[in-house]
Amino acid sequence: MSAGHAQIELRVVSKPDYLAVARALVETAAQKMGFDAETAGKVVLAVDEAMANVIRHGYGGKEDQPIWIRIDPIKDEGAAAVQFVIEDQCAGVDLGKIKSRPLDEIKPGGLGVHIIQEVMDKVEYRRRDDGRGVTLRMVKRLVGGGSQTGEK
Amino acid sequence: MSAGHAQIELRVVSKPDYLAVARALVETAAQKMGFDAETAGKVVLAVDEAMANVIRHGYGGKEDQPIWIRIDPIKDEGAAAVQFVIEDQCAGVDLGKIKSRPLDEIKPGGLGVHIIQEVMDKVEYRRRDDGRGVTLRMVKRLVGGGSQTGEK
Amino acid sequence: MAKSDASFAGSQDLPDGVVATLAGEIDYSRSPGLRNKLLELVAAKKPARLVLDLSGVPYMDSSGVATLVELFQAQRRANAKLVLFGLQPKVKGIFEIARLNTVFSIAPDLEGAKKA
Amino acid sequence: MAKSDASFAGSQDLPDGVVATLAGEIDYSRSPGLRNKLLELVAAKKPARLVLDLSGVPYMDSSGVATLVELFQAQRRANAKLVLFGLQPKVKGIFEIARLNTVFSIAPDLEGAKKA
Ligand SMILES: Nc1ncnc2c1ncn2[C@@H]1O[C@H](COP(=O)(O)OP(=O)(O)O)[C@@H](O)[C@H]1O
Ligand SMILES: Nc1ncnc2c1ncn2[C@@H]1O[C@H](COP(=O)(O)OP(=O)(O)O)[C@@H](O)[C@H]1O
Repeated sequence: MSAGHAQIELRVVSKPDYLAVARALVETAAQKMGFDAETAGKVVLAVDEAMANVIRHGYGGKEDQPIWIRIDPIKDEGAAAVQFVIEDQCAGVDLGKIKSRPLDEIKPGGLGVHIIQEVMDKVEYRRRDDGRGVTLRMVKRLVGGGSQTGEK
Repeated sequence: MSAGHAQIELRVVSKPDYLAVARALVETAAQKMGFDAETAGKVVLAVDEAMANVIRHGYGGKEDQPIWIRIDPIKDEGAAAVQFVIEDQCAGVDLGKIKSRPLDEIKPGGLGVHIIQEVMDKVEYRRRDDGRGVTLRMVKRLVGGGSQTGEK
Repeated sequence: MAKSDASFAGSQDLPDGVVATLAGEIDYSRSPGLRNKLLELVAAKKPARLVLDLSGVPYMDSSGVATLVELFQAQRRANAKLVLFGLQPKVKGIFEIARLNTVFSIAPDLEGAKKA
Repeated sequence: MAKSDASFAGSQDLPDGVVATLAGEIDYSRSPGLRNKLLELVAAKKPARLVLDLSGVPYMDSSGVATLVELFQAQRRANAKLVLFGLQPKVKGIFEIARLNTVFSIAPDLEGAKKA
Protein backbone atom coordinates (compact mmCIF):
# COMPACT_ATOMS: atom_id res chain seq x y z
CA MET A 1 0.00 0.00 0.00
CA SER A 2 3.00 2.34 -0.23
CA ALA A 3 2.65 5.50 -2.31
CA GLY A 4 3.41 5.08 -5.96
CA HIS A 5 2.35 1.48 -6.25
CA ALA A 6 -1.40 1.77 -6.41
CA GLN A 7 -3.21 0.97 -9.64
CA ILE A 8 -4.63 4.48 -9.56
CA GLU A 9 -3.25 7.33 -7.50
CA LEU A 10 -4.46 10.92 -7.59
CA ARG A 11 -2.79 13.80 -5.84
CA VAL A 12 -4.60 17.13 -5.77
CA VAL A 13 -4.11 20.29 -3.79
CA SER A 14 -6.79 21.03 -1.22
CA LYS A 15 -9.01 23.31 -3.34
CA PRO A 16 -12.74 22.66 -2.98
CA ASP A 17 -13.03 22.99 -6.77
CA TYR A 18 -11.01 19.81 -7.17
CA LEU A 19 -13.56 17.72 -5.27
CA ALA A 20 -15.48 17.48 -8.56
CA VAL A 21 -12.30 16.36 -10.34
CA ALA A 22 -11.75 13.59 -7.81
CA ARG A 23 -15.39 12.53 -8.01
CA ALA A 24 -15.20 12.13 -11.79
CA LEU A 25 -12.12 9.95 -11.40
CA VAL A 26 -13.57 7.82 -8.60
CA GLU A 27 -16.89 7.31 -10.40
CA THR A 28 -15.24 5.95 -13.54
CA ALA A 29 -12.65 3.92 -11.62
CA ALA A 30 -15.35 2.34 -9.44
CA GLN A 31 -17.35 1.32 -12.51
CA LYS A 32 -14.30 -0.06 -14.30
CA MET A 33 -13.50 -2.07 -11.17
CA GLY A 34 -16.94 -3.66 -11.21
CA PHE A 35 -19.46 -1.59 -9.24
CA ASP A 36 -22.86 -0.88 -10.74
CA ALA A 37 -23.71 2.76 -11.35
CA GLU A 38 -25.71 3.14 -8.14
CA THR A 39 -23.02 1.71 -5.89
CA ALA A 40 -20.35 3.70 -7.72
CA GLY A 41 -22.38 6.81 -6.92
CA LYS A 42 -22.36 5.98 -3.20
CA VAL A 43 -18.65 5.27 -3.21
CA VAL A 44 -18.11 8.66 -4.87
CA LEU A 45 -20.12 10.31 -2.10
CA ALA A 46 -18.01 8.65 0.60
CA VAL A 47 -14.74 9.73 -1.02
CA ASP A 48 -16.08 13.26 -1.51
CA GLU A 49 -17.05 13.48 2.18
CA ALA A 50 -13.65 12.21 3.26
CA MET A 51 -11.81 14.73 1.07
CA ALA A 52 -14.05 17.63 2.10
CA ASN A 53 -13.31 16.75 5.74
CA VAL A 54 -9.57 16.87 5.06
CA ILE A 55 -9.95 20.30 3.43
CA ARG A 56 -12.20 21.76 6.17
CA HIS A 57 -11.07 20.10 9.34
CA GLY A 58 -7.59 18.85 8.54
CA TYR A 59 -6.23 21.79 6.59
CA GLY A 60 -8.65 24.43 7.92
CA GLY A 61 -9.46 25.62 4.42
CA LYS A 62 -5.85 26.07 3.19
CA GLU A 63 -5.99 25.42 -0.55
CA ASP A 64 -2.40 24.47 -1.38
CA GLN A 65 -1.96 21.33 0.69
CA PRO A 66 -1.72 17.81 -0.76
CA ILE A 67 -4.40 15.14 -0.64
CA TRP A 68 -3.77 11.68 -2.08
CA ILE A 69 -6.39 9.16 -3.19
CA ARG A 70 -5.30 5.64 -4.01
CA ILE A 71 -7.66 3.10 -5.54
CA ASP A 72 -6.92 -0.60 -5.79
CA PRO A 73 -8.85 -3.79 -6.45
CA ILE A 74 -8.19 -6.06 -3.45
CA LYS A 75 -9.42 -9.20 -1.75
CA ASP A 76 -11.17 -8.51 1.54
CA GLU A 77 -11.29 -11.76 3.52
CA GLY A 78 -11.46 -13.59 0.21
CA ALA A 79 -14.15 -11.38 -1.32
CA ALA A 80 -13.51 -9.12 -4.31
CA ALA A 81 -13.42 -5.53 -3.12
CA VAL A 82 -11.99 -2.12 -3.86
CA GLN A 83 -9.81 -0.20 -1.43
CA PHE A 84 -9.85 3.59 -1.33
CA VAL A 85 -7.12 5.30 0.67
CA ILE A 86 -7.24 9.02 1.41
CA GLU A 87 -4.07 10.48 2.81
CA ASP A 88 -3.17 13.96 3.99
CA GLN A 89 -0.32 15.80 5.71
CA CYS A 90 -2.42 17.36 8.43
CA ALA A 91 -0.53 17.87 11.65
CA GLY A 92 -2.01 17.40 15.10
CA VAL A 93 -5.33 15.81 14.18
CA ASP A 94 -7.00 14.15 17.15
CA LEU A 95 -8.21 10.86 15.66
CA GLY A 96 -10.57 10.40 18.59
CA LYS A 97 -12.60 13.40 17.40
CA ILE A 98 -13.33 11.86 14.02
CA LYS A 99 -16.65 10.20 14.69
CA SER A 100 -20.23 10.24 13.55
CA ARG A 101 -23.03 11.67 15.66
CA PRO A 102 -26.44 10.07 16.32
CA LEU A 103 -28.90 11.21 13.67
CA ASP A 104 -31.99 11.51 15.89
CA GLU A 105 -31.37 15.21 16.38
CA ILE A 106 -32.01 17.21 13.22
CA LYS A 107 -29.26 19.75 12.84
CA PRO A 108 -26.90 20.87 10.12
CA GLY A 109 -23.48 19.22 9.94
CA GLY A 110 -22.00 16.11 11.44
CA LEU A 111 -23.11 13.81 8.63
CA GLY A 112 -19.87 13.17 6.74
CA VAL A 113 -18.39 10.42 8.90
CA HIS A 114 -21.81 8.77 9.17
CA ILE A 115 -22.09 8.68 5.37
CA ILE A 116 -18.60 7.22 4.99
CA GLN A 117 -19.39 4.46 7.50
CA GLU A 118 -22.77 3.76 5.98
CA VAL A 119 -21.44 3.43 2.44
CA MET A 120 -18.23 1.52 3.08
CA ASP A 121 -17.73 -1.96 4.49
CA LYS A 122 -14.55 -1.05 6.36
CA VAL A 123 -13.39 2.35 7.56
CA GLU A 124 -10.12 2.86 9.40
CA TYR A 125 -8.42 6.12 10.34
CA ARG A 126 -4.84 6.00 11.46
CA ARG A 127 -1.84 8.21 11.77
CA ARG A 128 0.52 7.97 8.79
CA ASP A 129 3.56 5.81 9.36
CA ASP A 130 5.82 8.88 9.32
CA GLY A 131 3.50 10.59 11.82
CA ARG A 132 2.95 13.56 9.48
CA GLY A 133 -0.69 13.15 8.56
CA VAL A 134 -3.75 10.93 8.54
CA THR A 135 -4.50 7.86 6.44
CA LEU A 136 -8.11 6.86 5.92
CA ARG A 137 -8.51 3.37 4.53
CA MET A 138 -11.95 2.44 3.19
CA VAL A 139 -12.97 -0.89 1.69
CA LYS A 140 -16.09 -1.61 -0.32
CA ARG A 141 -16.94 -5.13 -1.44
CA LEU A 142 -18.18 -5.67 -4.97
CA VAL A 143 -21.10 -7.83 -3.88
CA GLY A 144 -22.77 -8.59 -0.63
CA GLY A 145 -21.25 -5.60 1.16
CA GLY A 146 -24.33 -3.49 0.73
CA SER A 147 -24.82 -0.44 2.85
CA GLN A 148 -25.01 -1.34 6.49
CA THR A 149 -27.50 0.04 8.90
CA GLY A 150 -26.84 1.17 12.42
CA GLU A 151 -23.86 3.07 13.82
CA LYS A 152 -20.49 1.37 13.65
CA MET B 1 7.16 21.17 -12.86
CA SER B 2 8.74 18.51 -10.68
CA ALA B 3 6.60 15.51 -9.74
CA GLY B 4 4.50 16.00 -6.66
CA HIS B 5 4.02 19.72 -7.04
CA ALA B 6 1.37 19.88 -9.71
CA GLN B 7 -2.12 21.08 -8.80
CA ILE B 8 -3.44 17.76 -10.07
CA GLU B 9 -1.35 14.66 -10.62
CA LEU B 10 -2.67 11.26 -11.62
CA ARG B 11 -0.61 8.12 -11.74
CA VAL B 12 -2.19 5.02 -13.29
CA VAL B 13 -0.80 1.74 -14.45
CA SER B 14 -0.79 1.18 -18.19
CA LYS B 15 -4.10 -0.69 -18.49
CA PRO B 16 -6.26 0.37 -21.45
CA ASP B 17 -9.27 0.29 -19.12
CA TYR B 18 -7.82 3.21 -17.20
CA LEU B 19 -7.89 5.50 -20.23
CA ALA B 20 -11.55 6.15 -19.40
CA VAL B 21 -10.60 6.96 -15.80
CA ALA B 22 -8.03 9.50 -16.96
CA ARG B 23 -10.50 11.00 -19.44
CA ALA B 24 -13.08 11.59 -16.71
CA LEU B 25 -10.46 13.34 -14.60
CA VAL B 26 -9.14 15.47 -17.46
CA GLU B 27 -12.60 16.48 -18.62
CA THR B 28 -13.64 17.80 -15.23
CA ALA B 29 -10.25 19.40 -14.54
CA ALA B 30 -10.27 21.18 -17.91
CA GLN B 31 -13.72 22.58 -17.23
CA LYS B 32 -12.83 23.69 -13.70
CA MET B 33 -9.74 25.42 -15.14
CA GLY B 34 -11.89 27.40 -17.55
CA PHE B 35 -12.40 25.55 -20.83
CA ASP B 36 -15.86 25.36 -22.35
CA ALA B 37 -17.33 21.88 -22.75
CA GLU B 38 -16.37 21.57 -26.42
CA THR B 39 -12.74 22.54 -25.90
CA ALA B 40 -12.53 20.34 -22.80
CA GLY B 41 -13.68 17.46 -25.01
CA LYS B 42 -10.84 18.07 -27.46
CA VAL B 43 -8.28 18.31 -24.71
CA VAL B 44 -9.55 14.99 -23.36
CA LEU B 45 -9.07 13.44 -26.80
CA ALA B 46 -5.47 14.68 -27.01
CA VAL B 47 -4.60 13.32 -23.56
CA ASP B 48 -6.28 10.00 -24.40
CA GLU B 49 -4.26 9.71 -27.62
CA ALA B 50 -1.04 10.49 -25.80
CA MET B 51 -1.72 7.88 -23.10
CA ALA B 52 -2.81 5.24 -25.59
CA ASN B 53 0.46 5.81 -27.46
CA VAL B 54 2.45 5.29 -24.27
CA ILE B 55 0.59 2.03 -23.63
CA ARG B 56 0.90 0.70 -27.21
CA HIS B 57 4.21 2.03 -28.44
CA GLY B 58 6.10 2.91 -25.29
CA TYR B 59 5.22 -0.08 -23.12
CA GLY B 60 4.26 -2.46 -25.93
CA GLY B 61 1.01 -3.37 -24.21
CA LYS B 62 2.47 -4.17 -20.77
CA GLU B 63 -0.29 -3.32 -18.27
CA ASP B 64 1.62 -2.76 -15.05
CA GLN B 65 3.80 0.19 -15.97
CA PRO B 66 3.33 3.72 -14.62
CA ILE B 67 1.93 6.71 -16.53
CA TRP B 68 1.73 10.13 -14.91
CA ILE B 69 -0.53 12.99 -15.93
CA ARG B 70 0.04 16.39 -14.39
CA ILE B 71 -2.36 19.27 -14.94
CA ASP B 72 -1.59 22.88 -14.05
CA PRO B 73 -2.98 26.31 -14.84
CA ILE B 74 -0.05 28.32 -16.27
CA LYS B 75 0.74 31.50 -18.16
CA ASP B 76 1.90 30.84 -21.72
CA GLU B 77 3.66 33.97 -22.99
CA GLY B 78 1.35 35.99 -20.79
CA ALA B 79 -1.85 34.19 -21.83
CA ALA B 80 -3.86 32.04 -19.43
CA ALA B 81 -3.38 28.40 -20.37
CA VAL B 82 -3.38 24.89 -18.99
CA GLN B 83 -0.39 22.59 -19.14
CA PHE B 84 -0.80 18.82 -19.43
CA VAL B 85 2.30 16.71 -18.89
CA ILE B 86 2.28 12.99 -19.68
CA GLU B 87 5.26 11.09 -18.38
CA ASP B 88 6.31 7.46 -18.71
CA GLN B 89 9.25 5.21 -17.88
CA CYS B 90 9.66 3.76 -21.35
CA ALA B 91 13.23 2.87 -22.16
CA GLY B 92 14.82 3.33 -25.56
CA VAL B 93 12.10 5.34 -27.29
CA ASP B 94 13.37 7.03 -30.46
CA LEU B 95 11.86 10.52 -30.14
CA GLY B 96 12.48 11.11 -33.86
CA LYS B 97 9.89 8.44 -34.70
CA ILE B 98 7.11 10.24 -32.85
CA LYS B 99 5.60 12.27 -35.66
CA SER B 100 2.34 12.71 -37.51
CA ARG B 101 1.83 11.53 -41.06
CA PRO B 102 0.23 13.46 -43.94
CA LEU B 103 -3.50 12.78 -43.99
CA ASP B 104 -3.97 12.74 -47.77
CA GLU B 105 -3.68 8.97 -47.85
CA ILE B 106 -6.67 7.25 -46.28
CA LYS B 107 -5.40 4.41 -44.13
CA PRO B 108 -5.94 3.14 -40.63
CA GLY B 109 -3.58 4.37 -37.91
CA GLY B 110 -1.13 7.19 -37.68
CA LEU B 111 -3.64 9.77 -36.44
CA GLY B 112 -2.76 10.11 -32.76
CA VAL B 113 0.13 12.54 -33.00
CA HIS B 114 -1.75 14.58 -35.60
CA ILE B 115 -4.71 14.90 -33.23
CA ILE B 116 -2.48 15.95 -30.35
CA GLN B 117 -0.83 18.65 -32.47
CA GLU B 118 -4.12 19.84 -33.89
CA VAL B 119 -5.79 20.18 -30.48
CA MET B 120 -2.93 21.66 -28.46
CA ASP B 121 -1.12 24.97 -28.89
CA LYS B 122 2.26 23.58 -27.87
CA VAL B 123 3.49 19.99 -28.01
CA GLU B 124 6.95 19.01 -26.88
CA TYR B 125 8.39 15.52 -26.44
CA ARG B 126 11.63 15.16 -24.58
CA ARG B 127 13.61 12.59 -22.70
CA ARG B 128 13.04 12.70 -18.94
CA ASP B 129 15.74 14.44 -16.98
CA ASP B 130 16.85 11.14 -15.46
CA GLY B 131 16.94 9.57 -18.93
CA ARG B 132 14.49 6.85 -17.92
CA GLY B 133 11.41 7.73 -19.96
CA VAL B 134 9.63 10.29 -22.07
CA THR B 135 7.95 13.53 -21.02
CA LEU B 136 5.27 14.98 -23.26
CA ARG B 137 4.41 18.57 -22.43
CA MET B 138 1.25 19.99 -23.99
CA VAL B 139 -0.14 23.48 -23.54
CA LYS B 140 -3.61 24.69 -24.44
CA ARG B 141 -4.56 28.34 -24.10
CA LEU B 142 -7.91 29.22 -22.59
CA VAL B 143 -8.81 31.64 -25.38
CA GLY B 144 -7.44 32.43 -28.78
CA GLY B 145 -5.43 29.22 -28.97
CA GLY B 146 -8.07 27.49 -31.09
CA SER B 147 -7.21 24.39 -33.03
CA GLN B 148 -4.55 25.11 -35.57
CA THR B 149 -4.64 23.95 -39.14
CA GLY B 150 -1.75 22.58 -41.12
CA GLU B 151 0.98 20.22 -40.01
CA LYS B 152 3.37 21.46 -37.37
CA MET C 1 -12.76 28.66 -11.63
CA ALA C 2 -16.50 28.07 -11.41
CA LYS C 3 -18.43 30.72 -9.52
CA SER C 4 -19.13 29.77 -5.94
CA ASP C 5 -22.78 30.83 -6.17
CA ALA C 6 -23.34 28.81 -9.35
CA SER C 7 -25.83 26.53 -7.56
CA PHE C 8 -28.48 29.24 -7.28
CA ALA C 9 -30.27 29.65 -10.60
CA GLY C 10 -32.98 32.16 -9.70
CA SER C 11 -36.32 32.47 -7.92
CA GLN C 12 -39.98 33.18 -8.65
CA ASP C 13 -42.74 34.45 -6.41
CA LEU C 14 -45.70 32.30 -5.38
CA PRO C 15 -48.99 33.60 -3.88
CA ASP C 16 -47.77 32.52 -0.44
CA GLY C 17 -44.00 32.43 -0.88
CA VAL C 18 -41.22 31.75 -3.33
CA VAL C 19 -39.71 28.97 -5.48
CA ALA C 20 -35.93 28.90 -5.77
CA THR C 21 -34.29 26.89 -8.53
CA LEU C 22 -31.02 25.17 -7.67
CA ALA C 23 -28.68 23.83 -10.33
CA GLY C 24 -25.55 21.76 -10.71
CA GLU C 25 -23.59 19.65 -8.28
CA ILE C 26 -23.96 21.00 -4.75
CA ASP C 27 -20.77 20.13 -2.94
CA TYR C 28 -18.48 21.86 -0.48
CA SER C 29 -17.17 24.19 -3.21
CA ARG C 30 -20.70 25.42 -3.91
CA SER C 31 -22.76 25.11 -0.75
CA PRO C 32 -21.34 28.15 1.09
CA GLY C 33 -22.35 30.38 -1.85
CA LEU C 34 -25.75 28.71 -2.09
CA ARG C 35 -26.31 29.08 1.64
CA ASN C 36 -25.69 32.84 1.43
CA LYS C 37 -28.07 33.27 -1.50
CA LEU C 38 -30.85 31.30 0.15
CA LEU C 39 -30.50 33.00 3.53
CA GLU C 40 -30.60 36.39 1.75
CA LEU C 41 -33.74 35.33 -0.10
CA VAL C 42 -35.44 34.20 3.08
CA ALA C 43 -34.46 37.42 4.88
CA ALA C 44 -35.78 39.55 1.99
CA LYS C 45 -39.04 37.71 1.30
CA LYS C 46 -39.89 36.01 4.58
CA PRO C 47 -41.81 33.38 2.57
CA ALA C 48 -44.55 31.43 4.34
CA ARG C 49 -43.72 28.73 1.77
CA LEU C 50 -40.18 28.21 0.48
CA VAL C 51 -40.08 25.73 -2.40
CA LEU C 52 -36.77 24.42 -3.71
CA ASP C 53 -36.67 23.01 -7.23
CA LEU C 54 -33.92 20.36 -7.19
CA SER C 55 -34.63 18.90 -10.62
CA GLY C 56 -31.39 20.38 -11.98
CA VAL C 57 -29.26 19.00 -9.14
CA PRO C 58 -27.65 15.66 -10.07
CA TYR C 59 -25.48 15.45 -6.95
CA MET C 60 -25.39 16.75 -3.39
CA ASP C 61 -23.03 16.04 -0.53
CA SER C 62 -23.43 16.58 3.22
CA SER C 63 -22.51 20.26 2.95
CA GLY C 64 -25.55 20.77 0.71
CA VAL C 65 -27.68 18.73 3.07
CA ALA C 66 -26.50 20.89 5.99
CA THR C 67 -27.67 23.99 4.11
CA LEU C 68 -31.11 22.45 3.59
CA VAL C 69 -31.33 21.46 7.25
CA GLU C 70 -30.46 25.00 8.28
CA LEU C 71 -33.24 26.38 6.06
CA PHE C 72 -35.64 23.78 7.42
CA GLN C 73 -34.92 24.92 10.97
CA ALA C 74 -35.18 28.62 10.07
CA GLN C 75 -38.53 28.07 8.36
CA ARG C 76 -39.81 25.98 11.25
CA ARG C 77 -38.85 28.69 13.75
CA ALA C 78 -40.77 31.21 11.59
CA ASN C 79 -43.80 28.91 11.44
CA ALA C 80 -43.22 28.69 7.69
CA LYS C 81 -42.82 25.81 5.25
CA LEU C 82 -39.92 24.33 3.31
CA VAL C 83 -40.91 22.02 0.44
CA LEU C 84 -38.55 20.25 -1.95
CA PHE C 85 -39.34 18.72 -5.33
CA GLY C 86 -37.58 17.21 -8.34
CA LEU C 87 -35.16 15.00 -6.44
CA GLN C 88 -32.80 13.05 -8.66
CA PRO C 89 -31.72 9.54 -7.55
CA LYS C 90 -28.38 10.53 -5.96
CA VAL C 91 -30.00 13.32 -4.00
CA LYS C 92 -32.68 10.89 -2.78
CA GLY C 93 -29.82 8.56 -1.88
CA ILE C 94 -28.05 11.01 0.42
CA PHE C 95 -31.35 12.00 2.08
CA GLU C 96 -31.90 8.32 2.85
CA ILE C 97 -28.39 7.79 4.20
CA ALA C 98 -28.80 10.95 6.32
CA ARG C 99 -32.27 9.72 7.45
CA LEU C 100 -33.83 12.98 6.28
CA ASN C 101 -36.15 11.54 3.64
CA THR C 102 -39.01 11.47 6.14
CA VAL C 103 -38.10 14.77 7.78
CA PHE C 104 -38.18 17.04 4.75
CA SER C 105 -41.47 17.71 3.02
CA ILE C 106 -40.90 16.33 -0.48
CA ALA C 107 -43.40 16.86 -3.32
CA PRO C 108 -43.45 15.09 -6.68
CA ASP C 109 -43.54 18.32 -8.70
CA LEU C 110 -44.12 22.08 -8.52
CA GLU C 111 -47.92 21.69 -8.42
CA GLY C 112 -47.61 19.35 -5.48
CA ALA C 113 -45.12 21.67 -3.77
CA LYS C 114 -47.54 24.59 -4.00
CA LYS C 115 -50.11 22.61 -2.03
CA ALA C 116 -47.90 20.60 0.32
CA MET D 1 -13.35 -5.11 -15.88
CA ALA D 2 -15.60 -4.09 -18.74
CA LYS D 3 -15.83 -6.58 -21.59
CA SER D 4 -13.58 -5.75 -24.49
CA ASP D 5 -16.33 -6.35 -27.06
CA ALA D 6 -18.76 -4.11 -25.21
CA SER D 7 -18.86 -1.64 -28.11
CA PHE D 8 -20.75 -4.02 -30.38
CA ALA D 9 -24.43 -4.01 -29.46
CA GLY D 10 -25.88 -6.23 -32.18
CA SER D 11 -26.87 -6.23 -35.85
CA GLN D 12 -29.95 -6.46 -38.06
CA ASP D 13 -30.32 -7.50 -41.67
CA LEU D 14 -31.30 -5.08 -44.43
CA PRO D 15 -32.55 -6.05 -47.91
CA ASP D 16 -29.08 -5.31 -49.30
CA GLY D 17 -26.86 -5.64 -46.26
CA VAL D 18 -26.71 -5.18 -42.51
CA VAL D 19 -26.94 -2.49 -39.81
CA ALA D 20 -24.60 -2.86 -36.84
CA THR D 21 -25.28 -0.91 -33.67
CA LEU D 22 -22.25 0.34 -31.77
CA ALA D 23 -22.46 1.54 -28.18
CA GLY D 24 -20.39 3.24 -25.52
CA GLU D 25 -17.05 4.96 -25.64
CA ILE D 26 -14.88 3.46 -28.38
CA ASP D 27 -11.30 3.84 -27.23
CA TYR D 28 -8.17 1.73 -27.30
CA SER D 29 -9.57 -0.60 -24.62
CA ARG D 30 -12.61 -1.35 -26.78
CA SER D 31 -11.63 -0.97 -30.43
CA PRO D 32 -9.72 -4.25 -30.80
CA GLY D 33 -12.80 -6.18 -29.65
CA LEU D 34 -15.06 -4.11 -31.88
CA ARG D 35 -12.76 -4.60 -34.85
CA ASN D 36 -12.94 -8.39 -34.44
CA LYS D 37 -16.74 -8.37 -34.23
CA LEU D 38 -17.16 -6.16 -37.28
CA LEU D 39 -14.66 -8.09 -39.40
CA GLU D 40 -16.45 -11.33 -38.43
CA LEU D 41 -19.78 -9.80 -39.42
CA VAL D 42 -18.45 -8.66 -42.78
CA ALA D 43 -16.86 -12.06 -43.44
CA ALA D 44 -20.11 -13.85 -42.56
CA LYS D 45 -22.58 -11.60 -44.38
CA LYS D 46 -20.54 -9.99 -47.13
CA PRO D 47 -22.97 -7.05 -47.03
CA ALA D 48 -23.28 -4.89 -50.15
CA ARG D 49 -24.28 -2.19 -47.65
CA LEU D 50 -22.80 -2.02 -44.17
CA VAL D 51 -24.55 0.59 -42.03
CA LEU D 52 -23.12 1.57 -38.63
CA ASP D 53 -25.45 3.15 -36.09
CA LEU D 54 -23.24 5.44 -33.97
CA SER D 55 -26.07 7.16 -32.09
CA GLY D 56 -25.07 5.38 -28.86
CA VAL D 57 -21.40 6.33 -29.17
CA PRO D 58 -20.59 9.48 -27.20
CA TYR D 59 -16.82 9.26 -27.71
CA MET D 60 -14.33 7.76 -30.13
CA ASP D 61 -10.57 8.05 -30.29
CA SER D 62 -8.16 7.35 -33.17
CA SER D 63 -8.16 3.60 -32.51
CA GLY D 64 -11.90 3.58 -33.23
CA VAL D 65 -11.37 5.74 -36.29
CA ALA D 66 -8.70 3.30 -37.53
CA THR D 67 -11.24 0.47 -37.26
CA LEU D 68 -13.74 2.43 -39.36
CA VAL D 69 -11.10 3.26 -41.96
CA GLU D 70 -10.18 -0.41 -42.19
CA LEU D 71 -13.83 -1.33 -42.78
CA PHE D 72 -14.14 1.47 -45.32
CA GLN D 73 -11.21 0.07 -47.27
CA ALA D 74 -12.47 -3.52 -47.05
CA GLN D 75 -15.91 -2.50 -48.31
CA ARG D 76 -14.41 -0.43 -51.11
CA ARG D 77 -12.27 -3.37 -52.22
CA ALA D 78 -15.43 -5.50 -52.31
CA ASN D 79 -17.29 -2.85 -54.29
CA ALA D 80 -19.62 -2.52 -51.31
CA LYS D 81 -20.79 0.42 -49.21
CA LEU D 82 -20.09 1.65 -45.69
CA VAL D 83 -22.57 4.22 -44.36
CA LEU D 84 -22.52 5.83 -40.91
CA PHE D 85 -25.34 7.60 -39.11
CA GLY D 86 -26.18 9.06 -35.70
CA LEU D 87 -22.87 10.86 -35.12
CA GLN D 88 -22.68 12.63 -31.78
CA PRO D 89 -20.72 15.92 -31.57
CA LYS D 90 -17.46 14.44 -30.25
CA VAL D 91 -17.45 11.76 -32.92
CA LYS D 92 -18.05 14.44 -35.56
CA GLY D 93 -15.19 16.35 -33.97
CA ILE D 94 -12.62 13.58 -34.35
CA PHE D 95 -13.74 12.91 -37.95
CA GLU D 96 -13.08 16.58 -38.70
CA ILE D 97 -9.69 16.59 -37.00
CA ALA D 98 -8.79 13.41 -38.92
CA ARG D 99 -10.15 14.99 -42.15
CA LEU D 100 -12.45 12.03 -42.66
CA ASN D 101 -15.76 13.87 -42.50
CA THR D 102 -15.84 14.14 -46.30
CA VAL D 103 -14.43 10.67 -46.92
CA PHE D 104 -16.98 8.59 -45.03
CA SER D 105 -20.53 8.42 -46.29
CA ILE D 106 -22.54 9.92 -43.43
CA ALA D 107 -26.36 9.84 -43.37
CA PRO D 108 -28.63 11.80 -41.03
CA ASP D 109 -30.56 8.71 -39.89
CA LEU D 110 -31.28 5.04 -40.62
CA GLU D 111 -33.72 5.87 -43.44
CA GLY D 112 -31.06 8.00 -45.10
CA ALA D 113 -28.43 5.32 -44.56
CA LYS D 114 -30.60 2.71 -46.32
CA LYS D 115 -30.63 4.87 -49.44
CA ALA D 116 -27.17 6.46 -49.33
N1 LIG E 1 -10.04 14.45 7.97
C1 LIG E 1 -10.30 14.97 9.19
N2 LIG E 1 -9.33 15.61 9.86
C2 LIG E 1 -9.59 16.13 11.06
N3 LIG E 1 -10.77 16.05 11.69
C3 LIG E 1 -11.78 15.42 11.08
C4 LIG E 1 -11.60 14.85 9.79
N4 LIG E 1 -12.76 14.27 9.42
C5 LIG E 1 -13.63 14.48 10.41
N5 LIG E 1 -13.06 15.17 11.44
C6 LIG E 1 -13.72 15.52 12.73
O1 LIG E 1 -14.88 14.72 12.84
C7 LIG E 1 -16.06 15.54 13.02
C8 LIG E 1 -17.25 14.93 12.31
O2 LIG E 1 -17.08 15.03 10.91
P1 LIG E 1 -18.35 14.95 9.95
O3 LIG E 1 -19.19 13.79 10.36
O4 LIG E 1 -17.87 14.95 8.55
O5 LIG E 1 -19.20 16.26 10.23
P2 LIG E 1 -18.84 17.79 9.98
O6 LIG E 1 -17.72 17.81 8.99
O7 LIG E 1 -20.09 18.38 9.45
O8 LIG E 1 -18.45 18.34 11.32
C9 LIG E 1 -15.66 16.89 12.48
O9 LIG E 1 -16.41 17.93 13.05
C10 LIG E 1 -14.17 16.95 12.82
O10 LIG E 1 -13.98 17.37 14.15
N1 LIG F 1 4.56 7.63 -26.46
C1 LIG F 1 5.21 7.07 -27.50
N2 LIG F 1 6.29 6.27 -27.29
C2 LIG F 1 6.93 5.74 -28.32
N3 LIG F 1 6.61 5.92 -29.61
C3 LIG F 1 5.55 6.68 -29.90
C4 LIG F 1 4.80 7.31 -28.86
N4 LIG F 1 3.81 8.03 -29.44
C5 LIG F 1 3.95 7.87 -30.76
N5 LIG F 1 4.97 7.06 -31.06
C6 LIG F 1 5.44 6.72 -32.43
O1 LIG F 1 4.84 7.65 -33.33
C7 LIG F 1 4.09 6.96 -34.33
C8 LIG F 1 2.85 7.75 -34.69
O2 LIG F 1 1.91 7.72 -33.63
P1 LIG F 1 0.38 7.99 -33.92
O3 LIG F 1 0.26 9.23 -34.74
O4 LIG F 1 -0.32 8.02 -32.61
O5 LIG F 1 -0.13 6.79 -34.80
P2 LIG F 1 -0.27 5.23 -34.44
O6 LIG F 1 -0.25 5.13 -32.96
O7 LIG F 1 -1.57 4.83 -35.03
O8 LIG F 1 0.90 4.57 -35.10
C9 LIG F 1 3.79 5.60 -33.74
O9 LIG F 1 3.61 4.62 -34.75
C10 LIG F 1 5.04 5.34 -32.90
O10 LIG F 1 6.09 4.83 -33.69
